[in-house]
Amino acid sequence: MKARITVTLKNGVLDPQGRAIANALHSLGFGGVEDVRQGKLIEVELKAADETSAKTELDAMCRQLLANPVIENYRVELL
Amino acid sequence: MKARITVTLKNGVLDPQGRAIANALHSLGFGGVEDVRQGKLIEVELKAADETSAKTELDAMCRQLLANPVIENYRVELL
Amino acid sequence: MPATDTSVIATEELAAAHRMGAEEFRLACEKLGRAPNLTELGIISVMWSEHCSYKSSRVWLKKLPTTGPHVICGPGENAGVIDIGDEQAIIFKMESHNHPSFIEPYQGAATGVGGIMRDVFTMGARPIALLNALRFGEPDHPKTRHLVAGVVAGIGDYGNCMGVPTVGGETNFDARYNGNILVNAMCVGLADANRIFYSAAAGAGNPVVYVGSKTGRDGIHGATMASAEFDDNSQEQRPTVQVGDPFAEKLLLEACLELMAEDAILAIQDMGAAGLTSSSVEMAAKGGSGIELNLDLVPQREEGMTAYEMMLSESQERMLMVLRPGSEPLAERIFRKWELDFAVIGTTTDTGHLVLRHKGALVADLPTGILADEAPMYNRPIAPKPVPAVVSAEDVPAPNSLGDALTALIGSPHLASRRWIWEQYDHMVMDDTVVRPGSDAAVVRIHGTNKAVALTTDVTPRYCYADPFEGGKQAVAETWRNITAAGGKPLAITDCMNFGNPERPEIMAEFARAIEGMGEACLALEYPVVSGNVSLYNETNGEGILPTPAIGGVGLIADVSRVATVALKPGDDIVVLIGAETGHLGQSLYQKQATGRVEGAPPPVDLAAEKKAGDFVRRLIEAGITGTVHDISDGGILVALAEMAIAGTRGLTFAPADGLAPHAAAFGEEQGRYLVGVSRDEAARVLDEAKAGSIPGRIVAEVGGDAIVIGGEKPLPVGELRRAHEDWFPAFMGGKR
Amino acid sequence: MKAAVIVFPGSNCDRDAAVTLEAVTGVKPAMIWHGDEALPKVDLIVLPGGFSYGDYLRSGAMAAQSPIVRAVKAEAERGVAVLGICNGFQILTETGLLPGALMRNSGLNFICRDVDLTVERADTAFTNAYTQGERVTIPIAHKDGSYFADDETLDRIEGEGQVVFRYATAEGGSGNPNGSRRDIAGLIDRTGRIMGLMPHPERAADAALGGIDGRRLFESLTRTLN
Ligand SMILES: Nc1ncnc2c1ncn2[C@@H]1O[C@H](COP(=O)(O)OP(=O)(O)O)[C@@H](O)[C@H]1O
Ligand SMILES: [Mg+2]
Repeated sequence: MKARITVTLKNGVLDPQGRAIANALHSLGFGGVEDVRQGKLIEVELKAADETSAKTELDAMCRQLLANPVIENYRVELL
Repeated sequence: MKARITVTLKNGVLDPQGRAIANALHSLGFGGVEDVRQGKLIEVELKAADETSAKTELDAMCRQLLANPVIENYRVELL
Repeated sequence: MPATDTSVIATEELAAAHRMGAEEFRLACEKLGRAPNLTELGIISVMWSEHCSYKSSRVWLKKLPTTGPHVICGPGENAGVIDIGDEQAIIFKMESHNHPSFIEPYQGAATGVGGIMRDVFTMGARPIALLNALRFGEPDHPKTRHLVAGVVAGIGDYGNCMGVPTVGGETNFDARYNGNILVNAMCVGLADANRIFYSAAAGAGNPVVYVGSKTGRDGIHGATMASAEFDDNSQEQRPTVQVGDPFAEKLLLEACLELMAEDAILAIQDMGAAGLTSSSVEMAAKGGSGIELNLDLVPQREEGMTAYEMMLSESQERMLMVLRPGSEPLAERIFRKWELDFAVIGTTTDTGHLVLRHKGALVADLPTGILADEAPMYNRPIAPKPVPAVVSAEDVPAPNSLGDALTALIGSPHLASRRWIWEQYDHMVMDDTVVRPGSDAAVVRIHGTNKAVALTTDVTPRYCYADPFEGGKQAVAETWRNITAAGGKPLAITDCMNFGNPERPEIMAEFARAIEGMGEACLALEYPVVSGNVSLYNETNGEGILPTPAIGGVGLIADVSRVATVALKPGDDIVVLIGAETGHLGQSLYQKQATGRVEGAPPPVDLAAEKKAGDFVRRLIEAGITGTVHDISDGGILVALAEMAIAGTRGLTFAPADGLAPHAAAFGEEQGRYLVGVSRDEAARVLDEAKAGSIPGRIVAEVGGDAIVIGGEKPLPVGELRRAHEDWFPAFMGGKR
Repeated sequence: MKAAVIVFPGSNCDRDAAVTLEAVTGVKPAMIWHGDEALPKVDLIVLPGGFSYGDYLRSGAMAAQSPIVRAVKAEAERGVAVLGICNGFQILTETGLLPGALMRNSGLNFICRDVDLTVERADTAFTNAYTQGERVTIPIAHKDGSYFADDETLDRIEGEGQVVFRYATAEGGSGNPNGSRRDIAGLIDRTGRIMGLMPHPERAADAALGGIDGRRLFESLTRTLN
């Protein structure tokens, strides 16, 4: 089974990377860019009995390691 | 308009971060994890006339800055 | 309509939610002549917090010696300032970021480094070195590895990006830090002695300027919950962790230094804890002026921020300045060049009040005196515990083999090489690092000169727990010793006082006694305290940390070609011990290894002997007689010898003292001692001179071969010892231990 | 020899490079701010180490797109020598002036330490004061120094003699610190005018700091470009 996990900064958390990318895009002439936020993408290849147990396991991985709940949100999608 | 850009390492390019995550997950007891690849997620808030021009512009951003074609692939989705 | 933060008048409950007791709340109302509104309560509560007011510690801190011929500015400013001659000054301070680093190790440690650097460059110095004193829980605690990884990466990434070398520090593991790690960061900067910038904003009518990054809702202190009750829009619980942006800080540093070269700044203060609140209050209170701010003009990262949020935000990489009127355009040009925010947000006044306006309304009006000098101060009860009796060497079991015990000690979490840590820190950038991490003190050359500073941080918390007075003395003395061992003349210290809950008399006693011990050492060694920081309430579930008064020392080296390092070098034939041998095993790492416990009184520090021995060793280095010196600390003589052998890849034969049990001679942790590598010819002369000065000394090892030879035991190849010493940390972090 | 050092916001080895250049050549280099319009006429342009524009996104990516680097490119096309150290090397690969890419170290951590290098080419403008095959010690300090190129590119650059420094992995060498493919530590372009390397030669040019093996790189340039 394949899953895609996206980890993003919570609203209000400073995102220096995102801001730097936005600035760089502006100076490259992409004036329409209003905001950029950078996050992480983690693709996991997983052996699991079924979708439900995969989801439970992926969720546990996020909470334990992949995301820091203090500043980050995460989302799990099975592909 | 909101777009989600995902930047992933090309096949054949070693991904030490992904491997480290996989190892960490194993040692946390997630034995079902077979492979992990890490990428970047870039969310862009964009002013654009329409979807086509947004796509063209986002594509240009990726080619010029957001992805390095030597090692990375990218994908653009409008949300 | 949701209640705004000014229409709400504070109550005892609301004060409690701001961690302000009923008594203090009553006092605040009384001083103010009315109940504060919510914004005002927020301001008062942070200014009266332990962190800002030092209310439990001030009565004790006052007892520390803070003056000396080379002190330009002692405690009370952003950092301490000392004179190093040639119209140059060193500005330095150490600060804790313990709690944030436990919650989010990477960002907590990173912003700790960012904060301490701002303290130093606020005063006009370019940071030239960073150090870090770290305490983690026991290695096999499930959180430890994750915390070590995050803290080290956070410190590294921030300092590395700033381009300031991280040259030293210390790292301990102990179960008592399982629930409360300590992350103490020290920054050392170089300034022109005639261009030091202070924070007192005297005079009225001067523009108050905000520079740096925008203000967001970062780290709004423990009161977040309270304020959220009054905010209908708060679906998501706001993060109380600050995120650092080292790139913004690098720009802020360069911009500030550029403006400081002009004659434009009257006063400047970084926004650290309690951001805009403490910076504006402190500037006004110190200058005897008032300050009026229009919060509409504060650069904001988020929409709809309230006055309360802006005043309490701990967004990073910001500064507040009072400029000479008319210099705003010049200043603005410089900050724009560096792509930083710049805004005139208010003026100084002669009212003695902090006055805040927001959206046309007066949102706070507080006399600064209430917030600063008149903040509560406590003389909390103390209950010292008895000092344990001295443990005799016979009561600590001897090992089967001294060599095996040595190998185990040197590969233990306590003594294993910290290379895994310091290789993640750029310790060479700026091209002045003469002695890199891994020796006693790091040595950093003063750019473009032949002078250098020697830098170190030290404290032995287990000694402090057993006897806070001796422990406090020992911490100061150990920094003095490490600087001396590098060839430096110790000049002054900064401290970071990490303790548990001061409301518990036994904890308060630890604090008080440690201060007394530190003070005694400072006086005897002519080594004043010029800056410092207090971190209390390091407790989880009623269990406090070991008392940890971390000391950061700075010394001066007049000639950078006359330094010493621990590595045995080609000309070294003999290792001479300077200092006495009594075989003190109480509180030693050997005792811990042999018995699983540390017990008894810690080794006492004889300050007069300390000074004599140190001054003697320093003269040997200055005279070029030796370039190989190592002080003896954790683990005793045999461990120190092994460290010299490993660093220099040379073997030696150890000669334990006559008349002592061999394990006590090898691993006793008596204080005030050094190992000096010299040629055979010099050895006799050095011993004669020591004798003439009535300083104990003897030959403790002959250098040669590629193993350590201990009596009749099987020789220990230096390569094997090195492996034991170097492997533990990477193996631990790799999950292999 | 007249040199210019480009200063980006976030550069932090600019002063170190300037100090070493002056010590070796006797001439103070021009310090060029990234916002400056034009480059002065010089013989050598140095892209120094550090974290240009914060090095967010990818190391060197933003600098590669900056106007000043476009100007550097133009100068390079006119034959001016360009030396990229650490972040400068990352910028040169990001601009495409040098092939390949520099990725996160295989151990993931930042590494600051002395490494041993083998001099693969001692016949370039940058390295003629060394001898072919010599082993030298120069510090590294980076997080993204793992050199990557696909096999075809690697074969080509090896074939054309573009590999100038390799991490010394053979007997006694300190080894490949970051997982770089084929142990590549430094590269030169086809014209022999543009060089990038991860190690910091400017940190190994003053005996008081431990070693001087990096000094000869600047001596080579002085010899060639004078
Ligand atoms: N967290 C750290 N950061 C940088 N250097 C460290 C750190 N911890 C230890 N070190 C370095 O490792 C060496 C040994 O540390 P330590 O045993 O505390 O020395 P000493 O006993 O001489 O005080 C010193 O050079 C010290 O600076
Ligand atoms: Mg020492």
